[in-house]
Amino acid sequence: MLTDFGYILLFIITGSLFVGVALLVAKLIRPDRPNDIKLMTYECGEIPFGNARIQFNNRFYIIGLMFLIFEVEILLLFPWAVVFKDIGWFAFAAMFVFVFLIFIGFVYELGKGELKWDLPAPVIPGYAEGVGVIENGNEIEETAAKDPAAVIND
Amino acid sequence: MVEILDNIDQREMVINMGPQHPSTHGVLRLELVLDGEIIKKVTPNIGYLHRCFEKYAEQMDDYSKVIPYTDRMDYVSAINQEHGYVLAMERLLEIDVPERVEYIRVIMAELQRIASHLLGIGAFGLDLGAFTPFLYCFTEREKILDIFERTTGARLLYNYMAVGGLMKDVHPEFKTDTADFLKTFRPKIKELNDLLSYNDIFIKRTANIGVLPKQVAINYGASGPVLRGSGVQWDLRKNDPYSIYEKFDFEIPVGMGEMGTLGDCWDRYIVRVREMEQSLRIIEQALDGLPEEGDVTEAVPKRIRPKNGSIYTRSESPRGELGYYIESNNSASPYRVKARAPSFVHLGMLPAISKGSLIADLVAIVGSIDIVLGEVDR
Amino acid sequence: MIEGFINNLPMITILVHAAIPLTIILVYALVAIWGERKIAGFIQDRLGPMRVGGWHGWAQSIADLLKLIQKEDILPKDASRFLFRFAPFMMFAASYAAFAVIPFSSSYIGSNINIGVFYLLAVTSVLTLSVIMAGWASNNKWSLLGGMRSAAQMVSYEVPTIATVLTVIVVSGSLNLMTVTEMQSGNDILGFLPNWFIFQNPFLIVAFIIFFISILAESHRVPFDLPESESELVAGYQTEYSGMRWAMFMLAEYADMLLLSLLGAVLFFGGWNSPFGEFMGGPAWGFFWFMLKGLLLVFVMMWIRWTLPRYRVDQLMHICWSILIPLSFINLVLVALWEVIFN
Amino acid sequence: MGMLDKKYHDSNIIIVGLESALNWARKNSLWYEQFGLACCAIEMMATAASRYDFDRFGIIPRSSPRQADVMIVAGTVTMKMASRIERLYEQMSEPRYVISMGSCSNCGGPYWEHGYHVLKGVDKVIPVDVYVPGCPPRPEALLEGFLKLQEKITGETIIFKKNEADKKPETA
Amino acid sequence: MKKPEEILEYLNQKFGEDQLTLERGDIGEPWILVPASMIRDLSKFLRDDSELRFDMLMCLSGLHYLKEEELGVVYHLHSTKLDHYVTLKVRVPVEEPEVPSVESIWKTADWHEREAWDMVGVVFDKHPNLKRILLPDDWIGHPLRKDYVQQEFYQGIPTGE
Repeated sequence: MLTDFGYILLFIITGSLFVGVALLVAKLIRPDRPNDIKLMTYECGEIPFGNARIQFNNRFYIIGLMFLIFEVEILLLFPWAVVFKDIGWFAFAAMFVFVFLIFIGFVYELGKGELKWDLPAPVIPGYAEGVGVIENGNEIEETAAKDPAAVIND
Repeated sequence: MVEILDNIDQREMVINMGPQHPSTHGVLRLELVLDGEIIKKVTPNIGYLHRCFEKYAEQMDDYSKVIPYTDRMDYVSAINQEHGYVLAMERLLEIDVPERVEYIRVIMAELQRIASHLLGIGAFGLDLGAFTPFLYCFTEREKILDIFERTTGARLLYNYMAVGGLMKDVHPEFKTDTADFLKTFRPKIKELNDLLSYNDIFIKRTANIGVLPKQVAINYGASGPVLRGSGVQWDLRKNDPYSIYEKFDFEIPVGMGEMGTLGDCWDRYIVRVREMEQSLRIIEQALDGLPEEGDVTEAVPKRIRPKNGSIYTRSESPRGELGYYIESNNSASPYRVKARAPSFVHLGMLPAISKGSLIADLVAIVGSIDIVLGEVDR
Repeated sequence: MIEGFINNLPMITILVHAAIPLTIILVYALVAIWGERKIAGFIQDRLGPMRVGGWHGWAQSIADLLKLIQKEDILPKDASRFLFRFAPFMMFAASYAAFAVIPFSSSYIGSNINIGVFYLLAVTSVLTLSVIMAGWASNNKWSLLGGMRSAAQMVSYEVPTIATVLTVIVVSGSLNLMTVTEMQSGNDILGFLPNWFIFQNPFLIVAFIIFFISILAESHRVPFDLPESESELVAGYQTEYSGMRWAMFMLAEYADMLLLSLLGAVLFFGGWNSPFGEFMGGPAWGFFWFMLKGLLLVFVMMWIRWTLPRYRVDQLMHICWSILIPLSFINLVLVALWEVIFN
Repeated sequence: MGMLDKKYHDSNIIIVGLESALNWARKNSLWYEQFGLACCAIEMMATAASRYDFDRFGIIPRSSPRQADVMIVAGTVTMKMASRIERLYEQMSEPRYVISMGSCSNCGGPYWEHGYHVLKGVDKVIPVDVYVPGCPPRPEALLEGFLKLQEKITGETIIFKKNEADKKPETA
Repeated sequence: MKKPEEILEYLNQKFGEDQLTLERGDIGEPWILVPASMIRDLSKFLRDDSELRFDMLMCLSGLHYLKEEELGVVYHLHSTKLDHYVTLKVRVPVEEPEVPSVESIWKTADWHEREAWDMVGVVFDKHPNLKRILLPDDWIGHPLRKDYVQQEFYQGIPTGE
């Protein structure tokens, strides 16, 4: 008597009900003796300093943007995929144009190097005769010259 | 720590890869300044396992009582630590040691080198997420520990060598046991290579990471597999031969930069794997040359009272050049014993070679320089 | 009292109807955790759990579960209280809601909605949210890093997953998982092969490989288990969780693994259709075949976990954005082309 | 205030049954905190490896103290490390146990005389349940320590007894 | 392959006769006694001179001589290219234990000098961050001094039995 989506709501309720019951039973049984050292955040045995909630920088924004483009693309392809069998060549041609356009944007994006995630720019220590080991500061400029996206512009 | 906090802008995070961390090979604290996941600055903090070895050496009332404490410095390769100290004392007192003792010492030292490398390689694989090679290496290592246990009675810290000889002779089936081990171990190295060394993900995670150029390695005083990984042909057993190492022929494997730039993590790793094969060759030749008779405790002096003077002797421990600087002032207890530990020097290099890498790379670099904290903090 | 019982009988059947997948997941989770430790033991030539409860330690996961109930549940002082508590709810509820559309056998499916696949993919993307919430809420640097990594990973790997699922929809022509399975019954490809989709179109084999790699990443399995990588981030986004709350994350992770394997079994290996056509066909046998295929995929995931090391974050993203996504779109075009030409 | 915090006066059949079940579960899934201090840590790893397999008893390593039940203090506890050990012990979730492995953490071991920086026994800082002698103790000794801890856990009760013996450390 | 005596003559030509003396104990190897002020430019010369090329500082250890009330620092140098060794020793009175730092010449000296400061109390000036490396920062005294008395409590934890 429940509609199909009613069952889905029922599933969601039973899922969270199960978690609720499990945690409730645990709450009844488990000991609960908080003290302030125990409630301190764990940081490998040290007292944590500085706050943990820093704003993560912009590489996430680029990934989010790229994800959005592809998600919308696939969203539009879903209805096409369902009826593809009945229409045939015309559907294939329409899809091909659509996917090809976005593919060009994607290839451009790949070329520009925007998707190079958290690329490490290791600073290799140099050695100069008569000076000894120099912490090679200008290494970062050299890598920047070669591949601008490689180094995160802070 | 406070000064770090003032001058970091909001986007950088200061994090403690602290004393309790799955991949710091013991109690080592690394203070990382991170931007996202890229490391801006690493400051190692040691001393969590400082067990006052040098103070103990000065308080002991006999030179040979220091030997159990040298075991506990680098507890993964205890025989090599004793070997270094005993060589220093014998050079100080100008004792020459019977042939059979030298051969037994070389065989035990090379077996211990294989066991120590097995642990180093296993832990390195574990840091990168490969759990199974760690257990395969431990299975092989247990076989070596069986041989040690039958000879010395202990699994990890032996107190087996004495100044001028050995505590006791080897057990009767020593030669057959070691020969069996050699036969079964050789194919295992090939299996380890297939599983880990030439695994594509492993190569991606270790090539071009933690690059240590040749000159920088020398200036930082690197030694052992870390120096050889950077392409320097330097092994104390060959270049400054002590004991009877010049009798055996073996090569020194050197990093060639096969998988990336010369001196990266993969080079240091593959030098250790190839070094195990060379140690097998040494043991084989030493087993053939082992003289049958000869009392191992004949040259052990009853009382050691060296006149005043000082000596610095170096030996090749699995982690690098292990040096003992001993100063004596003609009394029964040593005036000053300074142990130059290779891991202490290699950890000093960590900030220089890991700037600008990710946390995952830092874990690989710490694994590749293969430090033992007992030796770092002494 | 008895009348009350009779006229709300359908209510009981509905509740039982909704609880069947729950029992399947719980039994599967207990067996899978014990199985993973036995498989790990087998691969590393050691024994794995032996002592607990008799033969080969079969009661090991029950002991773990009962112990976790007794463990204290620490809520760190400067964690944000509501989000910290809500993350396990959301994670398990989302992955359990996705089980509604999985056709366990020809006679049982949670709810036979006609946009089954679409709904399932929508719900699994909620998992990403709950992992980020857990990472951010516990106000711990390690969990923040774990949460951020999982944000990047799960978001990026959804694109190839959905693209490969799309290739199957192109061949099947319907989103309803029950009809997708029914279309794969009978075996008349080359005479003996069951006409599962993986045999119907050669490019679907490529699609399955891409699909398998991306569900490895979606359910944080090695070599993509960066969010809770043991050796780098202590315990990733689960660092601050303890006791039963952490057990919920563990359960949700195993349930998610089973969910995506079952999805793979439905789309590529013909759900509850038996490989021998009508020979072992009935609904009961259907359930057996379906679980067998799902558990085989889960076994392969466990097998990979104990052999391969772990990727780094930027290599992970490189694989996804530079290899898997272009490949999956080209594969989509080729599958469509093949469909148009041949049938 | 969970059930495990309270002490019940009347020991009827339900309480005894539940208590033995809970003890059985706690006994059979002891997860130890994965961190080692010194040479004993190498022996702990050898026990976790294939020959002396910990996993047979349901003992697996957990890297975060929040999910660990047993803290194995494997190695020498120095002064600098003592405060960290105390904090790590405090941050473990409640039904927790400590196995002091090796004579260094039992009583300072070989470093008791002139070790100015060595803490003479970890029980000066945290309560210890089982002491495992040896330097380093053999893997079998550590397993024996775990069996002794399991015996101790089966003995724990939530029923109030007149002569309530508090946690008396046991030597393995 | 130079002997310590030849190295000493070579240095004497460069740095003048009276500065450096070669000393030898009853047993063991000889060492060159160097006045504290000269140590840095002597080391720079030892490293960069084409004849000597001492590019590796093997070990740097701090000592405390109770009878002579002096602190000693011993440098063991080695040349990987020309393969010869030399040992330098610097002795400074306990009251003002000032020794110039050689950290800028050999990078490995950074941690060795911090350890010498931590253990024996030799102050190396112009060292980038001369802090305790092995002991906690609020530890009292330098343990390897012969007259070191161990503190009873450290942060409330008894150091004795």
